[in-house]
Amino acid sequence: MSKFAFSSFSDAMNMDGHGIYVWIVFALFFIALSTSFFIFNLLIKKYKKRIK
Amino acid sequence: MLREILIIVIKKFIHQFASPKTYFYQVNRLYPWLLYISLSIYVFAIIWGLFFTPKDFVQGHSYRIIYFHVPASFIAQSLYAAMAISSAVFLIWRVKLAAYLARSIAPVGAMVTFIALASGSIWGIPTWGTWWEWDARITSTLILFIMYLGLISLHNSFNNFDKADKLFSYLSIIGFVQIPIIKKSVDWWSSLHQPASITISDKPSIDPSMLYPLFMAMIGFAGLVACIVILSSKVQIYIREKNKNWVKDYV
Amino acid sequence: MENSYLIEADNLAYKINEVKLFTNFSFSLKAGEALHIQGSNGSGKSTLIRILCGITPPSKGKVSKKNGLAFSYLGHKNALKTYLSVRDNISLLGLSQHESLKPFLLSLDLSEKLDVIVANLSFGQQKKVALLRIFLTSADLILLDEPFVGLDSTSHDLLCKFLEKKLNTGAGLVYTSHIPTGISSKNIVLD
Amino acid sequence: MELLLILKNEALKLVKKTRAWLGPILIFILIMVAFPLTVELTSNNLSDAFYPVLFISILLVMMLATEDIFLEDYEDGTLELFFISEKSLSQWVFLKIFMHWLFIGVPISLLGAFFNIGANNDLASSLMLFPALLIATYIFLILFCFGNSLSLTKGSVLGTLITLPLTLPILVVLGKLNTAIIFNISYFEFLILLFGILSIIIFAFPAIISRIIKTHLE
Repeated sequence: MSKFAFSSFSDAMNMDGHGIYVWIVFALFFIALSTSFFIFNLLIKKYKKRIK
Repeated sequence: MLREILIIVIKKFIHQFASPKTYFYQVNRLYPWLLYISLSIYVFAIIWGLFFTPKDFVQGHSYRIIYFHVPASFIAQSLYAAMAISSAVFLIWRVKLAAYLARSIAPVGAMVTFIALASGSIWGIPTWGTWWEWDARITSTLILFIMYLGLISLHNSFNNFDKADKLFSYLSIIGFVQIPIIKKSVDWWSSLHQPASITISDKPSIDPSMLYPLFMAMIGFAGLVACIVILSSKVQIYIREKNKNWVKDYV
Repeated sequence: MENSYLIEADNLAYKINEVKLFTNFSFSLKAGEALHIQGSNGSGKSTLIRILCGITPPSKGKVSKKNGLAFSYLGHKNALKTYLSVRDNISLLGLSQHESLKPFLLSLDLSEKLDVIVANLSFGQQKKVALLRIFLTSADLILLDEPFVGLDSTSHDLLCKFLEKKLNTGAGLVYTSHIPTGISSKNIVLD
Repeated sequence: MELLLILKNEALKLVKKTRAWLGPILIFILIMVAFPLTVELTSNNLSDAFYPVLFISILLVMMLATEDIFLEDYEDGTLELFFISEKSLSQWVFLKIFMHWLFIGVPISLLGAFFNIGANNDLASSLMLFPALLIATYIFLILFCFGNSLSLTKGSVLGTLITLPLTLPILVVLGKLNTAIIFNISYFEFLILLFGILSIIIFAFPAIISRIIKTHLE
């Protein structure tokens, strides 16, 4: 793998100005995926209980 | 005469193999493995993509959104294709499981299309200066999102599942035929409409060191979405087969 | 040819969303026979008739008819255009040149209502206009869903007499009805 | 002959039910008349805004025209009757759409071309526009019939939501046609393209729609 692209951790955060967008998209994907998993597991529990 | 025999054989094979019961148990066994493997691949690819790849000459660091946006929009379209194929299988061979799968893919597809749309427009801010730009790819992703919504609302408005499945299948097959047409017409429209700005083409011509994490992200994301689809299909099976006894004694 | 069945159903079953409406329902109807399907509301009587007509495919079992069998069906809906006049509806159904149209119009006292818009007729009169299609049919199997609802006594007797005459001439009849009818027929109850 | 009988019956139904076809035409006229009023009378921007408004209003009117095209027959039982008589359903759908096009599509194309003269007052572009409108109205009619047949009893909102993605490529072609007519370049290719699209869906969609209606009947 190529070398670490940023000089310091703080630089990695703001990626000279564009970091804000990258991290928003990161948060968006993280939230979307985790809520999907959560919702479907919730639905499974709900319908499982209904069958019992 | 041979044709009838063939169809009967295929039908028997499909019904035996693709019965919801066998699918359910197979999937339960496969699910944990798939989840952990694809999660680790995806996390590894994102870390590699975000931190260990060089800065893009033109766009600076904002190009790193590509590791989110391109897999999402690619998976969104392939989910629609998967849905159309399982709808076709349902219509031709009357395999109930295919209808369950098609119906369970729809909400997941809508979610993936939405985050592809959002990441595409967020990516637009640094590159084009506006959050919404009628770029060909963003517009066709938006249309794809509308088609997903149309499919879900169509299926929800019928309480007779069999009727809902059939109508759902017809629309998803027609929609599938429409996707390349819409893509081409939007490209044709937007290419003359504004000077060819930086379009986020499917296969970005960037140097390989950025490509490897992209493929890994693609595979990881596909695995994760497959897990969500599996969960969604389990929900469908619980809804549809609730008074079958194999479901009762599983619960 | 005479003793062959007009219509035969073997272990029909129908279910909506895995809820069974009825299961292994079989019968065979010969010429000149009538079948009276009884059952509470929502027990699937109408669905059964629609299955026999071939509109709704059964979930299990199959319906076999004598090939080339012409049949006519009257469901809950009257199959009439409410915004058109009775005359237009008759021509839409292709009955305007039927030779015995006049006598039936007279006996159902519809003859002077030909230019009335169907929507302005009472429910019973609309039913009579819908039944015209059954009276004038040459089909040898008649399937009726609740034909007697809303009919006054004269039309009720007229319909019974007509159906009896049809049965004598070798036609088959399948009908559902809450009101007891004078027609002698095999009874099947859908619980 | 079989077809003529169906055609005659459909014509009778449509003639007597004026609101089914007069309504959409009046709405179209309303939009076309209202459009110049909303733009203050400097005729130069009237013409280049005219085409988009024309195409969108055709889209809207075709959506209204097909609202209860199948619903009416489905609800009063005539559809069941027709289904039993073993006549081919897709033929009936094809003829019904054709009749609606005759009663609604053709007058609207005429009016569109007529209003075009009013907007950018040159006869040539109106004559060029007329055949394109004829084809476009037919295509929109078929697409909206498809959407409405899917959501037969569930209201037209769902039908429109389903059909909109399908109509977008046609709107793109019409937009291109718009520039072709203004600059009078390669107009004929777009007309052939529209005609090609029409010739594909004119037979494919009625077959699909008839299967969808069968599903609804079950």
